[in-house]
Amino acid sequence: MWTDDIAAKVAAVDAAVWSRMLELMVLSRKTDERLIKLYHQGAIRGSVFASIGQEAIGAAAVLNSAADDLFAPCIRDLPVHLGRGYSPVDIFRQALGKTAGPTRGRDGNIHYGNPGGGVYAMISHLGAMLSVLAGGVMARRRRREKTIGFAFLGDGATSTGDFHEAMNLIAVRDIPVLVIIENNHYAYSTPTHRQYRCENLVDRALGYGVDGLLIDGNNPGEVYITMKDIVEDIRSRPRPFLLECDTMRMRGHGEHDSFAYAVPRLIQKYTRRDPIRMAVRGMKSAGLITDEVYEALEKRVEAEVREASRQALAEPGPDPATLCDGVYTDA
Amino acid sequence: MWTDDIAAKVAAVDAAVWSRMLELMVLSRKTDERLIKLYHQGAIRGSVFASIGQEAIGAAAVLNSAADDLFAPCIRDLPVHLGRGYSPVDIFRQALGKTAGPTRGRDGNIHYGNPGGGVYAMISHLGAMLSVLAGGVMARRRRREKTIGFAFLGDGATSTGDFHEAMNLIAVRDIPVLVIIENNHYAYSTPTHRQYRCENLVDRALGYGVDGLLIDGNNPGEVYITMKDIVEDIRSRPRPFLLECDTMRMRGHGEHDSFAYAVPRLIQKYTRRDPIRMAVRGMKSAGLITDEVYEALEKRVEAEVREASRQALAEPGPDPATLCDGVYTDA
Amino acid sequence: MREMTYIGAIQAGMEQVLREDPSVVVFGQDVGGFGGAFKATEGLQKQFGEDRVFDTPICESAMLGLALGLASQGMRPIVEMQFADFATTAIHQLLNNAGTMHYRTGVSASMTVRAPCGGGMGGGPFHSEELEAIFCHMPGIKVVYPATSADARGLLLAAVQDPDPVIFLENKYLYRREKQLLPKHGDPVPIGQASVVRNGYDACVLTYGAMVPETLHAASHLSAEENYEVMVVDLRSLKPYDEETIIAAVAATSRVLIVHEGWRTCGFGAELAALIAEKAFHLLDAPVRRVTAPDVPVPFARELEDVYRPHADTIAQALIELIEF
Amino acid sequence: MREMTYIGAIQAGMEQVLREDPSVVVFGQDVGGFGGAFKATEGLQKQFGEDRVFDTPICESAMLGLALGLASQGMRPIVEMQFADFATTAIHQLLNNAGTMHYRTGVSASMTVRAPCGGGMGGGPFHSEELEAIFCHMPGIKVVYPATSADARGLLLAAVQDPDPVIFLENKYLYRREKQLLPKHGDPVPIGQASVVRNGYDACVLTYGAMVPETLHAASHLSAEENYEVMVVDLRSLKPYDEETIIAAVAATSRVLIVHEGWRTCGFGAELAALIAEKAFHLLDAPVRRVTAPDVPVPFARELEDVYRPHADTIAQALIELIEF
Ligand SMILES: Cc1ncc(C[n+]2csc(CCOP(=O)(O)OP(=O)(O)O)c2C)c(N)n1
Ligand SMILES: Cc1ncc(C[n+]2csc(CCOP(=O)(O)OP(=O)(O)O)c2C)c(N)n1
Ligand SMILES: [Mg+2]
Ligand SMILES: [Mg+2]
Repeated sequence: MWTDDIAAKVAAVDAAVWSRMLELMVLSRKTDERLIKLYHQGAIRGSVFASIGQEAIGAAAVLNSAADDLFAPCIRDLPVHLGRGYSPVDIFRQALGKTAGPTRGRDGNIHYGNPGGGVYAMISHLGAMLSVLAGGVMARRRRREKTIGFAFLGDGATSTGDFHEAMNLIAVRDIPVLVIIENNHYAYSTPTHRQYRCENLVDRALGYGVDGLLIDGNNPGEVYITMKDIVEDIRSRPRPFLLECDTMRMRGHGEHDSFAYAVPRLIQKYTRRDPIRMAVRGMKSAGLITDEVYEALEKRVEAEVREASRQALAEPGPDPATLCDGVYTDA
Repeated sequence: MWTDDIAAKVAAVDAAVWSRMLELMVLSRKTDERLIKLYHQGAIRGSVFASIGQEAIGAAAVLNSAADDLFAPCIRDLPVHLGRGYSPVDIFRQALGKTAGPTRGRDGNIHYGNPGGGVYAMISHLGAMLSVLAGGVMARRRRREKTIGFAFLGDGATSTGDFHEAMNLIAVRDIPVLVIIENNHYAYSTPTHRQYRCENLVDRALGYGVDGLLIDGNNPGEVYITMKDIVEDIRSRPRPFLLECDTMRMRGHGEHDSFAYAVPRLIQKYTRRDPIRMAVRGMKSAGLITDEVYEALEKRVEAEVREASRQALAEPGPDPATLCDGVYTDA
Repeated sequence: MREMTYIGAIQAGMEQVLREDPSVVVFGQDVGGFGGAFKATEGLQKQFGEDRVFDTPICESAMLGLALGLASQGMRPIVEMQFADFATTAIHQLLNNAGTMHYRTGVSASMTVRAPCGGGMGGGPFHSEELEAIFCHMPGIKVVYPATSADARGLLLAAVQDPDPVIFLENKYLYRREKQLLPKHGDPVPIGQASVVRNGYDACVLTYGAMVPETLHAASHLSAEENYEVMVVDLRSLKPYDEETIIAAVAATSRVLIVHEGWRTCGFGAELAALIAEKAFHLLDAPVRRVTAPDVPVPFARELEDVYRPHADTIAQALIELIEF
Repeated sequence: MREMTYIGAIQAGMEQVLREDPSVVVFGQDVGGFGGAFKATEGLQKQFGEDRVFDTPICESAMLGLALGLASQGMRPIVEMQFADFATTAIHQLLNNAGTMHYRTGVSASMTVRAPCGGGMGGGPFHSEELEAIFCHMPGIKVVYPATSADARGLLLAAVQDPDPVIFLENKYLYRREKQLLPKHGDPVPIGQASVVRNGYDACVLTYGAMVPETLHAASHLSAEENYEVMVVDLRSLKPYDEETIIAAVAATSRVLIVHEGWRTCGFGAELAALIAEKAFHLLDAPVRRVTAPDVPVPFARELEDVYRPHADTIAQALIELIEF
């Protein structure tokens, strides 16, 4: 059902969607590149975890979502944050631990969300957010009916007990969550063949009694159009859906990681299949963009991102006197 | 591979196996019946959790096991305990909390094992023992090569994160464990359609990249012969196997439970398919037993069990002064 | 007024909040048609429907995550652990997820986790645990532990109203042993307030849960037999605990005994002793003593469990030693 | 002799036991070819093969269960939690499974759980936790927490030799900051023995982990600036803890400060204060004070983490108040 004639459907994606998707991916990429630079300059504590190479997935999800939908992004979903209400300056504030940032300096790197944009802040414990998202969706549907959830997990996260418990629970209770596995070949240093023994992770769908599909996660058109069909379907006939996206982590686990274990062949393959490149190629062949327009977009975004990082860097960090505020609601 | 011509294979099971299996099932049944009586007489604290109706599964596993194999029985596996070194008096000691019992009064009901017989003592937390068993098998195979593991879980236990983590781990590491799901239609009061949404639990095998099979768990011949094939296979080519056995819990979750939620049709169906009845029927038609011989067996076992319970009842409970002994190995 | 058992009061509290507040849902293993392993939710699904009171598979982590998600969107979930012991499979959902949500993101999570705990009935090592010390160590989490029917209902109402995650510890030994005449409609008992359940001046006992009635027995016995008058403080809330009442009890008696049913090392009693050693040191005339379970898995056999759990007589004995120190 | 960092000493300890004892295996996430998130296992897989040093999927519960199963059959597994924080997904495998096995079945489980903990480097709420109070509450489990390279190696050797489950807490802040000249071959440091790392008579500090060097700084400062001589006790083992050395320190100084990096309420310091309030009450000249982290998720930003963690100056300040009390 999902595989037939993707090409024709992709061709039918309209120009506005294409350009929003491209813009979101470029914004994410440039923001990541800036974060990496800041990290290597010593401005960021801890580490930086980039979404580079995986942008099509988060971007397509955002473009297929409604305002009331809920998201549980994971490590590599910067496009979700940027597409659901945050601008680069918020991302830099988060990474730099600034007071005005999403977690007000209380947490760093990828551990943030945007309640106003329906985005949960992940905790590190992989798999733990899927059931939280499910509860959020359940709550909203009691009031507004049409909310669905978008959950993101890496290949490694599927090994956790939490992934399983939540998958089974949402299947039993027909909670409409699009569970997106971003299979990027590695969990930290661990390649997928040491992470699981099944052929593809989508093979797990059957065991939960849910529908599933494996797609090319680096092909923005395919990701967009597949999600579009699924989203319409589960919004009207509520139930989970397991979508495995083949992709590749193009950097170390975090910027502290030399990535020495990476198989060069994989890097080469996915460099050629870079989602932004693929989008530009597709748009060019459809006459939707020119090299000049793309370069102008890149420049504009780069400038915006540079300015945002400058702004965030200049902002104050949290006041130490606030350390104990807000552990509880009234305190 | 496992399904072809089971009937012929069952017919080929030899007389000695049949009678050992029958004896083990009857011994388990009579021990359970006695435990139930003791509970309702107020002699047993807590509750009693019967294996009645599911005896074929544990019995067949025991008869297919080698001395060095390891077991992780769960709630309804009295035949495993009785087949791997314990006699009814040990079971009564356990239920009554006697010093000479398997846990010396420190734990009750089903929470016991027999290290000498390769049987782990389960903890209550469902699913937690599968990885423990896997570690045991891994350790033994480093020394003696041929050990395999037999793990038992209820339908409800498959919903736990622990089940998933351990399944995935043993699949990745090719640890030879026969994972037996005793699908007895209920987890406490919860019917299977509120426990999982897949068609059959064996559908999960694919997602772990392991072989799986669904069989009639109340047909002793089928269970025995299927396990025989699997055991030979995974012993020589080490890897896990997921075997779902369709069966029925014929009593409440524990004897404290009125079982009012039970669907009468299910009880009727599985009463007709009682594994002991089926064994006797099969043996009779094969000329391996007569009504008289069977009745004599029942009588003998009943007497043995009654005597065992009397003996256990007369024994002393633990000395309160030993409360703190053995929390650590040297203390 | 009607007589309510401790568990009946918990049930009545849930009935009341389900009736009065549409944002309340109740879920857990077997809590629906079956009414829960201990029958605390009996009849609730029938009354409020499968939408409000529902069964889950066996998945403590997903259950707690679901509750957090519901709470994050303004619902007020009550989730039942079949036994507190099983919450140990999902400590991260409490400690790391629920406990940090408001601090990190400013989103409140008003959720109540009911956790049946305690021993005395042969539950053995996995159905008798007292885990309050672990729960109280978690920033962002509140913990209450009633000892009477009135407090059971009142603290449940307060927990559900509270904007933050509350772990509601309920003692299985008290379920049908504790009874009180209570009005039909319950009022919340404020979280964070201890209750002085007996007055005295020779010593005070700080305790909670099933040890409250044991301690009261010990105190009456000492009054009758030894002419010692012992103050008994039922803490009711463990986090936050009622520092003021505790210090006042120490000031009034100068001798403190701490009694609980959980393990000794790093148990909740240690926190109380530390508080007193720091803030009420000058008020003390004798060492602060703890009567607790030993550091041993909860044993099954009556012979063992009887000595494992503190009893009126062990408490009385400790009090005599303390008073005569 | 060669200089070893704290993490180098842990690595050397593992190398030694892998070499000397064929029953030792090491496993965890990314511990194989990659050498672990902190490089503690670097080179070990190459040296000892995939059979002895191997990666697992992300499954803390199954990892701990696997270790228990291996241990139950006489192996001596060392399992690495990538961060101690993630052990919270599998507390039942420690508390209920490993901790009760010997008591219930008579089978020893000699397993070592390495758990990197502590903050100070911007790890934030989920990569900086100090969970020793939770671990020490578990019957049947031992807990050690070295502060020096020598103790890191020695306690690791002891943990691996110990017949029971040992949680080996290793402090990330000390990984590359602590260094010592050590002989090539290590000897075990007995579990249960504290170490007096500085002598003094005006007060004593009971501490462990990353707070040992902080306290030593504070003590030198007070000696130089205030003429106060403070005894510093590095506990090293938290369960069992060294009651004798602790009481002796109280006897020698009459003033006690407890310092740790973990949360205050129901933290490990509470147990120490309770011990002293009970057994050394008559030796005290001042209240027992605790300097700890507040009950707050570990914050990320330097501005916050710097005030969250106790430091030499906060410790010195508390000591002055205590001594001048
Ligand atoms: C329960 C748990 N265990 C361990 C970790 C440490 N950890 C953080 S990210 C990571 C690898 C994640 O791999 P994957 O899920 O594939 O996501 P990716 O980084 O590839 O996007 C690990 C092991 C964790 N976060 N949670
Ligand atoms: C993690 C966990 N949660 C809850 C329980 C409480 N509990 C004990 S048995 C049981 C039902 C088990 O059902 P199933 O696995 O199907 O086994 P059966 O009793 O049917 O043999 C439950 C919920 C438990 N033991 N462990
Ligand atoms: Mg990955
Ligand atoms: Mg069942």
